[in-house]
Amino acid sequence: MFAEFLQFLFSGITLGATYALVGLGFSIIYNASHVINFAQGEFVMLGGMGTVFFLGLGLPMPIAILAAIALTTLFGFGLEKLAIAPARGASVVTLIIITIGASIVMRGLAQVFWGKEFHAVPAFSGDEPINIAGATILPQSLWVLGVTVLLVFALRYFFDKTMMGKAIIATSLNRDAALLMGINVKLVLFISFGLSAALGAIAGILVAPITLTNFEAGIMLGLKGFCAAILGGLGNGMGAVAGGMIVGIAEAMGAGYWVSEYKDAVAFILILLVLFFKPSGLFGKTGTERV
Amino acid sequence: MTLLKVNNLSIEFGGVRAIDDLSFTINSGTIHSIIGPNGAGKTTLFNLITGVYTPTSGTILYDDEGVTGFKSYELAARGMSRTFQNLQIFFNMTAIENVMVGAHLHLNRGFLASFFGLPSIKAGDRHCRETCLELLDFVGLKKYADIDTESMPYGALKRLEIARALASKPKILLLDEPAAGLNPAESREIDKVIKKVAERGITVVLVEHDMKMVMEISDHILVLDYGRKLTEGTALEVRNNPDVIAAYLGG
Amino acid sequence: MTSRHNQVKKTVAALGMVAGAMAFGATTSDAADPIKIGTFLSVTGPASFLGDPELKTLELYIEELNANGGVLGRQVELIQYDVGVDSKKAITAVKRLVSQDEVDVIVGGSTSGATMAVIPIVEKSQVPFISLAGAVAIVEPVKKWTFKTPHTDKMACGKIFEDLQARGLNDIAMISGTGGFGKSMKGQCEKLAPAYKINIKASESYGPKDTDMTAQLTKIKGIDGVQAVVNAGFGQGPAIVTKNYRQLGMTAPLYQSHGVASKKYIDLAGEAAEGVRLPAAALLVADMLPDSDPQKAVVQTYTKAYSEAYGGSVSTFGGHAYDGLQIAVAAITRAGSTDKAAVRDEIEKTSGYIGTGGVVNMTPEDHLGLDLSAFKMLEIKNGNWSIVK
Amino acid sequence: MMMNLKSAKTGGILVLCAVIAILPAFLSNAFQYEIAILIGFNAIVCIGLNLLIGYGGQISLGHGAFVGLGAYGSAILTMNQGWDPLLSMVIAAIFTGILAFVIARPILKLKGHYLAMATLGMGIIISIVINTEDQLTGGPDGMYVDGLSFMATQIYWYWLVGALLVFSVWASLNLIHSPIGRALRAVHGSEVAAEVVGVDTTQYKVLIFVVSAVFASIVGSFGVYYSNFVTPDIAGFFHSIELVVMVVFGGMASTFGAVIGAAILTTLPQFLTFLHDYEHLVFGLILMLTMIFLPKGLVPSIAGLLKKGDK
Repeated sequence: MFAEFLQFLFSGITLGATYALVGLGFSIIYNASHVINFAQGEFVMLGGMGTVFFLGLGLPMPIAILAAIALTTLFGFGLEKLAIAPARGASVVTLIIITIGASIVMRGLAQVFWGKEFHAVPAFSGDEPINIAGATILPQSLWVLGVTVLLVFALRYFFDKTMMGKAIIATSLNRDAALLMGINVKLVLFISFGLSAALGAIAGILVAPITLTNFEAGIMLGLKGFCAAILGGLGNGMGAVAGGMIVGIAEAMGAGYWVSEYKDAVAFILILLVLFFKPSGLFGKTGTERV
Repeated sequence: MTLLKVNNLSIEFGGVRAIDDLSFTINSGTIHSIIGPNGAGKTTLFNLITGVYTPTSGTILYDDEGVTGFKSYELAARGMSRTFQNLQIFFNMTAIENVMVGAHLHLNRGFLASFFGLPSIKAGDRHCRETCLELLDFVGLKKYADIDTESMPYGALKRLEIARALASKPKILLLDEPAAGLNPAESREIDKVIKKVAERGITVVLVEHDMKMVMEISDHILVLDYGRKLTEGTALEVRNNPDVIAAYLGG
Repeated sequence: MTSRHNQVKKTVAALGMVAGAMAFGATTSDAADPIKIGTFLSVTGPASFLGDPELKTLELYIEELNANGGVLGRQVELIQYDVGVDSKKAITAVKRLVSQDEVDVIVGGSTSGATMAVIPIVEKSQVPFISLAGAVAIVEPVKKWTFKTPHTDKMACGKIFEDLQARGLNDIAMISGTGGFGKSMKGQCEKLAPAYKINIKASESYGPKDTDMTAQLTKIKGIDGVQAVVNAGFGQGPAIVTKNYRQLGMTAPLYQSHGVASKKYIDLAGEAAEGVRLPAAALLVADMLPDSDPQKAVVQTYTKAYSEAYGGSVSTFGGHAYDGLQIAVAAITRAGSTDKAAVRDEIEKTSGYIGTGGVVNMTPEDHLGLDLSAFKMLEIKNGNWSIVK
Repeated sequence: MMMNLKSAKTGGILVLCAVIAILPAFLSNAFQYEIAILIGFNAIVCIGLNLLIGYGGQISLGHGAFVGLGAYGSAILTMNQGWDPLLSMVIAAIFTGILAFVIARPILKLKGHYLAMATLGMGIIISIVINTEDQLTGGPDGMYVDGLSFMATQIYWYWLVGALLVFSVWASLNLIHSPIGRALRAVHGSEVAAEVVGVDTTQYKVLIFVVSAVFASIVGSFGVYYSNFVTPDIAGFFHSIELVVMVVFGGMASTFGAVIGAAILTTLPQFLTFLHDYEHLVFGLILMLTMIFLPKGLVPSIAGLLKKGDK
């Protein structure tokens, strides 16, 4: 019984770590621009498919991974420079629709250049499952978890200690004030999109050996990442991580202990319940309106 | 006659008491001003009275009815309206439409009648438009009637809020810094408007930093400091109170 | 108020544009008068691994037909629309094929959902339609104008159950995709199980885009006495199921369906696919067939042509499109015209056609014309298919 | 000015009527009628949705689910229960309305992206239920539904949908220019200011949520009678997003914008089919570029440009 539970838990935290990374990407862009980037899932796809592509060119794995991250980051920069920046001043809904358009374009490009087939990326350290108390976990899952933890700390450091990180935080709190304080808000936005794209790419690369990837692989992961970011409270990085974990574990437990057909519903019901009681997510700020 | 009675009112935000055990009364037909240094809790008090915030403790009596915890729209139905320190204009509408929203409670709001555009709705709107035009005229904005509010000057928007509040036919009107950000000429305009409102028999509660204006038009003044009552009385009494002088000069 | 008037002007202009453009699109009648074959496929979306090879096959062979002088001395034109997995798009596409493009025959419909959605239109507009989708409901009950080439899910269940019986395994568990294919096959297997004395002890499912099925498999693992697991699904799902299955150290025989019948499955699942069995058409094992097998020549030729044109390995899905196209072309040739009723009658008379899917003998009661012998039971060994004797 | 406004509204409706009346002269086959009818259906849903998004300032990423509830409600009641189709449609609409009413209060307490998430979740849950309960709904393969016996040909459908569209535009404009409509726009403008002049904002948000859900449900029902078939995609996430994109593309807070948005985005993919592999890419580009250069959506942005030009 415990082995079963443990297995569900392993499954849940692996999924959850992926959602968390995607959710973090949402949070970073939201913080800087208050935009929900519906193309976040496509960054994940570009990471995975990019790795497949560069591996196909005969590059060794580490180089292929770096190249895929670089490529995706370029797309992130491009999205900000070519689509978000020119539409400055447009309403948030309009910006969101632009990101939806961007997601369609990125999928379209991937489809045209890389085809529609699914691809498997080789696992970083083999496929031999590790046995823990009767449950098994793949080495790749440990990679996912390990890198997620590392990235969370790295981001913490970035936002707390570096000038750029602090500038992003300041911009999210009060854009006008940040501007007055001499923060280059344009640069902040630019960097946020790049950073968020890189995070998405890393998530995509990490999970590609487990989940397989194709040009549409980002749709579902993007949606789940959005759930994670909202559940944790938008703009709260730690919240996104917690949200991702909760969604992942809820899905695995839902499938394990209830009807598997309704496992996605379990995650969404949970999110609805949380929002009904905590309208700004688990760790979101509940601001009072100033009138 | 007492119109509004506040008893031992308090509200906390994260452990800080923004309003602390405050009691006072407002008589109908008067101009009642609330003054105090920045952060004294004036706007918070307005938000409590008008149902935007719910008090942590204490009671509010309006027209002899306990209205603590009532929603704003319930209070509006009982004849209470207000304006805002930070403009709350409906920027997605024209000036006249803003005022017509103010008349909401006095119009036929049947869904099916509206959906099918029945003559009763049309007739009601025509009549409402006329009275609202009069109100715009009353605050001196008639020429802006069909202008998108986005393109109106700040001073005009301040008066538009008063017109909108008047359209709800209030017995008591709370004005939150109506002259803030206005030049002296515009301030005098507002001054006149407030006096005219009071002449209509509407009780006015005023938060204002412009001391000249306050002293000139108020029947009664309440001085707040750190959420507590410092003193209250007529303009003369307040002006000579040493605590007030200390709070303003020392704070 | 100018803005409102302009809104109105804009409305007129835009609607006029739409109307004009649509009228323009209508003038597609051509003097050369080619034979028009219409298709609507899941070229993108989760079923693109079906639609992609199907479209490539149709394009390849129609080009070849035209290079060889066409059919009845006329060129053949392929008109195709991508419908993803959206049945609304399928409905629109078929209406367009039928009434705007005025195609002579439709060969298409990658998924059962899309096919089922367009059947009412096809039947109403009386166009011969050969579907490339799996569900048995497409041809049972028989619909006058609708045919299909792929083996049904019912046949796949039958073939798997035969094999289970032969190995003396009776208690099984199923794990199915929640998409049309998985659900339909699950239903068919449940119906068919008693006849083979098979006992389905557990039934789990996963979504079409799910990326982890360990929870469902763990549940199955925890049930005593499960002797084999059958996975009904297509796309990347079964590959993940297979990987998770090995990860959990499950040892009961794993059966996949004909929905994974392409080399891609082995590539994706990697070593985990070793020992997996599935029913599939002879196409996958072209070179392993005995020379006496009537299908050998057909499948070898198709495999060669497809691989030369597009590289990579063949799937049975492209084969279904090949069969559909050949059956349609043969029927048109026999009918001597593109008269729809005559072509329909000739499709129904298809008999002894040797295709990639098997030997097809259609009748008014059977619009598929394949029997269980069309399926081979395959096992994956050393990263390749092998035939289970 | 009053007369102007009135005549603009009547003028717009007259133009719409004229377009609907003249369009058949350009439609030469069943497919073109099909597209025209689909435009009509989508436009009606978008008009309802625009009341919620454009005027009420709320958002719903789950409206496909309401279309789906109408469609499946009708399908199940007529096919499984043998009820009269029109009665089924009404019952489905009432059911959808009640469901929308029940979930509206907790959901509409949320704001912005949280509201988007909640409506999205609600939509996905409904679509999962439709997909899973195959005994009732036929599951992912969908179900066949009989049509309306008196709607013998597609031309009838064209006129019916045309009439429904005109009615929807008319009713929507009526509503917007009534006290209810102003209250609704006030909710968008400033909730707190609306409340202090007596507008029960929650009540109006709930009202408009229910109204837009009922619009969607009725279109779902008609749609299923028209196409004789329904699959779960109709209730899905992508359909919901598609509807919102239509509204924003055409222009928020513009009834004619909703119609234009639906018309263009329904037709555009049909024009792009010749691009084959590049179809989606080009569609995405058009969507992006339009929103970048006309950020308020087609109708309001172009109206704004013309207005500037006039000065």
